[in-house]
Amino acid sequence: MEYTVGSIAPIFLAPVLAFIINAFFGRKLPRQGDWLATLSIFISFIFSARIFSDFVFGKFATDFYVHKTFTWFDLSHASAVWKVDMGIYLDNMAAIMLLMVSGIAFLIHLFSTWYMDHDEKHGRFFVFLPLFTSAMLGMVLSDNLFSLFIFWEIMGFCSYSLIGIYNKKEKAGDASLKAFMTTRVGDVFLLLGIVALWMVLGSVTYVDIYAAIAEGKFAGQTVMGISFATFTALCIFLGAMGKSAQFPLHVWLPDAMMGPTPGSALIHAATMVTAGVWVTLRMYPLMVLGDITWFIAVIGAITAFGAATIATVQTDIKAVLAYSTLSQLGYMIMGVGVGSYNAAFMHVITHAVFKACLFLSAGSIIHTVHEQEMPKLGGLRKYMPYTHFAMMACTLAIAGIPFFSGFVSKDRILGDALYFGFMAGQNPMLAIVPILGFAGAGLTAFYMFRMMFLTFYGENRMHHDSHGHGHGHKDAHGHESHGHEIHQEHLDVRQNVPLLLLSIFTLGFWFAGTLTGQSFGKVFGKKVEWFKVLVEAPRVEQFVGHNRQPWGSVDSRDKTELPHAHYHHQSGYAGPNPDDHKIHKAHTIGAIASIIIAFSGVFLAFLMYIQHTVKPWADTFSGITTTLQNKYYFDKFYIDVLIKKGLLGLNRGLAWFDMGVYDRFAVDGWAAVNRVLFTASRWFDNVVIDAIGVDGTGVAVNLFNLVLRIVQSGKIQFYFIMLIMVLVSYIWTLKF
Amino acid sequence: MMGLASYLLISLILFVAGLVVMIARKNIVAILLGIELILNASALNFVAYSRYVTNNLDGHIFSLFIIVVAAAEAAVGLAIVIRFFQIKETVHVDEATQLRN
Amino acid sequence: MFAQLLFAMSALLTVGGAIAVVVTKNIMHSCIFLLACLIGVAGLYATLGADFVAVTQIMVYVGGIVILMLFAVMLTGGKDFVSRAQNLLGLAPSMGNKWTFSIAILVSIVFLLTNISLIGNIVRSHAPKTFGNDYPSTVSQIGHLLVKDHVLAFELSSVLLLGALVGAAIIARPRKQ
Amino acid sequence: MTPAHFDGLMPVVIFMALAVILFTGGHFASVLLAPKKPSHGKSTPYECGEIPVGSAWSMFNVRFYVVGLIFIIFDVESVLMFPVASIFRELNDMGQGGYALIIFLSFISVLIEGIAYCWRKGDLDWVKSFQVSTKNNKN
Amino acid sequence: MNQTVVSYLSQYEFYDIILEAFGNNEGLLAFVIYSLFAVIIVALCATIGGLGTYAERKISADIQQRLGPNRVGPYGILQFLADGVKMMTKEDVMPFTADKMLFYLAPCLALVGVFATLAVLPWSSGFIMADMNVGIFYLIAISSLVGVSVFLGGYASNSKWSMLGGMRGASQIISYEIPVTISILAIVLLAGGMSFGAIVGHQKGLPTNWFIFHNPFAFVAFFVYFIGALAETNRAPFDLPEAESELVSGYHTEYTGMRFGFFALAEYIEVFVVCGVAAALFLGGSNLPFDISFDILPIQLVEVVIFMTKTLLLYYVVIWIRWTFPRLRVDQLMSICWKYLTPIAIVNLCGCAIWLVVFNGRSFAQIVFGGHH
Repeated sequence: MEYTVGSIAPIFLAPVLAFIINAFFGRKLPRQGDWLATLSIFISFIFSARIFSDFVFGKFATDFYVHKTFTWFDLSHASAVWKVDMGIYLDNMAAIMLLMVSGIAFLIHLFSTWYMDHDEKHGRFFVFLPLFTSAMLGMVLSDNLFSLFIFWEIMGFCSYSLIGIYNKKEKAGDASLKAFMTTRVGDVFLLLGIVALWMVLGSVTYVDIYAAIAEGKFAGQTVMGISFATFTALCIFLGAMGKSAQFPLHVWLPDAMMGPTPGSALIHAATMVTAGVWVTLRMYPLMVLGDITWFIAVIGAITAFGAATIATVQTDIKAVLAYSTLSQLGYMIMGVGVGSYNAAFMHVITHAVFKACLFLSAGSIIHTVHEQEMPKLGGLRKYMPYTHFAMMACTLAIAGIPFFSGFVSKDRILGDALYFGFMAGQNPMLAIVPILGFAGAGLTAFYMFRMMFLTFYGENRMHHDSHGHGHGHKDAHGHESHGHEIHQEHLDVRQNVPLLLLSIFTLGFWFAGTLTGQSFGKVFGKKVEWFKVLVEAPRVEQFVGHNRQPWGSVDSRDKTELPHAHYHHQSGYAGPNPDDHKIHKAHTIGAIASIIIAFSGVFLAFLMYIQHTVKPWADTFSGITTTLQNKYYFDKFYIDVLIKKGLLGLNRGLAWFDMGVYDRFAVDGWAAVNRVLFTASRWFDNVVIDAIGVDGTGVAVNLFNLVLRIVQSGKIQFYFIMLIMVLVSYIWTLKF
Repeated sequence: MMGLASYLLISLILFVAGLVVMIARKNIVAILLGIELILNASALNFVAYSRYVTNNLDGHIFSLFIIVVAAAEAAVGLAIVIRFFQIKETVHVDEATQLRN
Repeated sequence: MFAQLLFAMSALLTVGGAIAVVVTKNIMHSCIFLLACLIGVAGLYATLGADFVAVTQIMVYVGGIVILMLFAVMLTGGKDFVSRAQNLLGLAPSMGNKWTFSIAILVSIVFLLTNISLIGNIVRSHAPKTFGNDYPSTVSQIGHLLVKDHVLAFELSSVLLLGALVGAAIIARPRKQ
Repeated sequence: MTPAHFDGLMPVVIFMALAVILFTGGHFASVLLAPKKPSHGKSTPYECGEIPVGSAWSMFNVRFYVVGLIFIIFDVESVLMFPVASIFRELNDMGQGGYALIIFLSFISVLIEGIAYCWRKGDLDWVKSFQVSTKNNKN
Repeated sequence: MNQTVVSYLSQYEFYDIILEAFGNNEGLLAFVIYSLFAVIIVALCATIGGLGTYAERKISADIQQRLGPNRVGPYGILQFLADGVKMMTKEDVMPFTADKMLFYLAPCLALVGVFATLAVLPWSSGFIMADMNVGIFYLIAISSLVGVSVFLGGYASNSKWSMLGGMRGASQIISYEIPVTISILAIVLLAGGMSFGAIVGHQKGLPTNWFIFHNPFAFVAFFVYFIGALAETNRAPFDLPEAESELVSGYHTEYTGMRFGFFALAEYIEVFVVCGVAAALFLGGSNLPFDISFDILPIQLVEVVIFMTKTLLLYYVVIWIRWTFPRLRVDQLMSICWKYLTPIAIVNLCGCAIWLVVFNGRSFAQIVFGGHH
């Protein structure tokens, strides 16, 4: 393996080049330069494939890595070292990730050239798409948290632009703003964590952090009373939560489908949302050291289950997929939390494949029939056989049906979760993690098949609808009922080939080497679980006293030459005190349970939406349904309560008070809060309002207002005074 | 009389004068005057350190670029003030509340 | 002797100008005092041996910024001359009142005390070195620095100025009524 | 012998002082010699015999500002060009003429861009806004 | 700081003798010498300024086939003295609406700005008050005080004519500063220094060594400079700020007596200074038009005469132009500056830089006749 920068950098630079050319000259190019973007991603893919083959088809070694650095700037003066290195860090995980990102991005680009054809935003779309991909590739390549953060923010900006690409639509604008602002909350914490690490370690390079963990540099350091490792791990995980749309910060992701569907596919599948999981995986030793893995697991489990419940009542096909993304991200995060490092990363990859395929299929449907409300679809199987095939394969995968990739990865996570929750001797409260996980798995199977059945099976409800209300003007044109006739789908290279290619890789065989991923069903006689072998949590001791390879040098180390190179196999579980026997037991139980649960979910969906023998639960439990349709009122809570009533209200609070609108504030504001509490929990309503409500809360909020109103005065001179005061206090802290 | 301390003191006085102008005045043009004073204070510091501490000309370069930036800042700032006046018919800084809510 | 005299005059002009800027009520006079102050700073640069920076100070500030500010005052001050008949001091209320001034003075006293102690520290810790009494020409050295070490900043500053020009021209351009 | 550095600045100060002295002296002389018979009419601003209406400190055309703006940008650019220009010959003699030329011309090219932009956008046309009004008046 | 008049004189023996007399106090002696020369120069310039008014009237009379002033003294040559006395004894009127402080300050500022430029004017290779490293740059910078003073003069009067004149004047002065500065940059480029000593020293020898003949670009740059300088000093045909047929008298409408006199004096001296700068930058300055290898005191006087001759010839041209060309409109003024002079000046600058690199610093004449390098 002879690596120079020249063999790695094009992965990142080719899309950037395409971005620059498209940004400035895109309008002048034929087809507005979409072929250029696609070509650039293909170049990335070729280079990634080369790296992948080097890493994977070389000898199995888990701890081989390529790390090239150059000095970005050096402000060292005498004894004070102030130097920032940038570089490339490549290991097995990065190699797999690169191949996944570039491959899926290439297929999405290819699909987009069909999907965005004759769209008014065609050119602009192909400006941001390669930049987005390049940022993700750069993030995967980067060797430190600092450059990771830079690419992270570029991705944030690109997602903002892609979601709001139809900037004439107000909803799209709102959604993009929401995505941007919500992820910003997490990013602040991420930056805080990075700065904290920098302050203590003087470096944010992964290998330095690993080495510091191994050398025990974190021991005894505290920040604000809590241990430093916990603090930084928590900050970084909060950043990951924003990007990966975990439970309290998840609200942006469902709205992110406002953009074109291929853009959603890229955001949801291959790039942006996996960034959070990626940083959590990279910083896994820190998470373990900071002892927040249980927190990660709980957050993941809550997200996995909560999003799955919401997905069961959504009617928009893209919304179902969006919530399923949320749910699957929850599984990934849960997997990291329960110590299933390998399986969590595997789920990133498998999920990327089938979710990309699902979104592209949805795009294919939407583009063909111009309808995305599932109750208005149905019976599309006859018209769109290829799409149906691809989507069915992916649905089987995501539902966790054996022989498909989703089963392999999710089953391992659930098995580890089972161990984590019941057998590892942890806090019994943590049993909620596997319970929520399994419940979510069942729901996943249910809602995915609900979507399939509503969309592709049954009778075509589109014509009925148009017959119903379009009767008047239909006569003039006869057959043109709704302005658009469903055409029989033909095999189109750009439309169907990406779908079919992706659907091939939904088979679990590609990832596990066996049919099911479990030991029963060996195909080649011996287990070739390359994935399990290659990816494992970084062993921090390896990085003590590591030496860096200078930028531009040829790295001709062979894996066999490495002192650490050995066939290393360990269980998926990397948490504390693994007990192999118990783990094995947990996995067996988990596999059986998840198969049963998945099939029962599918069967339920079949009964409800094909046979119609069971009344859909949506009608039975209307109270819960309302709650679910309103997504647990999170959006309402954030926008109405936190932002409108809270943030803006705080500004004007005292003015209201003065003008005697105290009553109005209390009644209206509290009513808004009420509506949330009311519907979320009906039995709760008559008890609290009069007692605590009007007076107590109002006064408390107003007191808080008083502070915030002063701070948020909007007067520049006041801000300037604050600036000077901060400067003065900074000087004092410097002095003493 | 001529030493590092006296230059630092003069630049401090300049800075404080700019500070007072910036905080006390409500006329946006006057606030820009204050900014110029503050920029000059910092530039003076750079040159003084360059003469008395480092003995190279990097401080000169720095203050040169401070002057350049000050010019650009004044040009854009005053353009904004003029436009603001055309819209609001005042240059009172507290009237600039369009973006407040 | 002359050096001391020059320094004293410049310092006087600087400090006096700065204080006058603070206490003047008339914005036009403030601008003129600022001019005096800036010329004083140029004199201080000259006493520090920074001849090029000194002249640049005069060139940019006196020839450019102050005139631009005078223009801006004229473009914003004289409107509505019926109600503010004969008196640009109609602007006087917006030049601050006792409240803003007392806040400002409070803040500046805090800042002043902090910084005086800081300057004390600096002077104590960095015993100022004097590097001989020769004042070589700075122009060619600055030129070499601009072309060699700081060439990127040099080129980028032109881009910055272009940006400022375009931006300010767009903002200030007369609109079609 | 070489003079001390500040002696070179002495003439500047002396000339400035001379200007002030001359001004004060001339003023003083005129105070001594000139008659003083103030009257309201005399100290009214001259407007060709009309009684002035309103203050002269009124709003001006914003074009004055735009001109000032273009000026200050070019002024600052020329300031930055001075030291480079003054070592240009030296660099050329050192054999770095090509490098210096590239640096210098790329700097100037941005300057040219600025003037081209202003030209294109009509900021250099003084009477653009007037032409419309005069046309309207005639019709 | 390359050279001053003191350092020039100090190479002669009599300097040491005088130094003895001053008790070896170099600073004091320098002060005395500088003051002496400064007073001489100011007196000279004031006389030239005064004579300028006389010359202007006489030349205009010549051009218009009139007699001009001929009563006071022989050929009316003492007319300027009479004018001076008249100004001094005029009543000092100030509009009651005026801004008093600025009304006093404006002419003073003009005077300071113009006088300060005299400090670097190269009268001869030795008699140069202060040959700063940043000489020509300093001259451009400090003369921008005049622009401020014009604006303030117009503003402080609070008269509509004055205000209009002041605004126009200020914007005209700053506008034309750009082509002037860029033309000067071309010369700085060719001379490889900003001090007048270096610039003038570069043009030693035959007139073919003058910078105006150095290359075609420099030749054009001279005219750009000269036109720009005319406009910067508010001379006809660029005298819009004081266009008597439109603005009565422009920014000094309300000024009477001595203060008006100072404005006028500053203006005339400034014309002299820009002519001197043109002579020094483009026309060889105080160099004798042939090579001379020895340096004695009388040579300096000859050099002063040469410099004055060149300057006064240019001064004559200025007056000649005034009585030949009609006045421009404001829009023509601006378009000449921004659409003609500035682009031409930039092209000249680029051309000079390229010439310098391509022909390795040799002038046109050296290329054609094969001179030494």
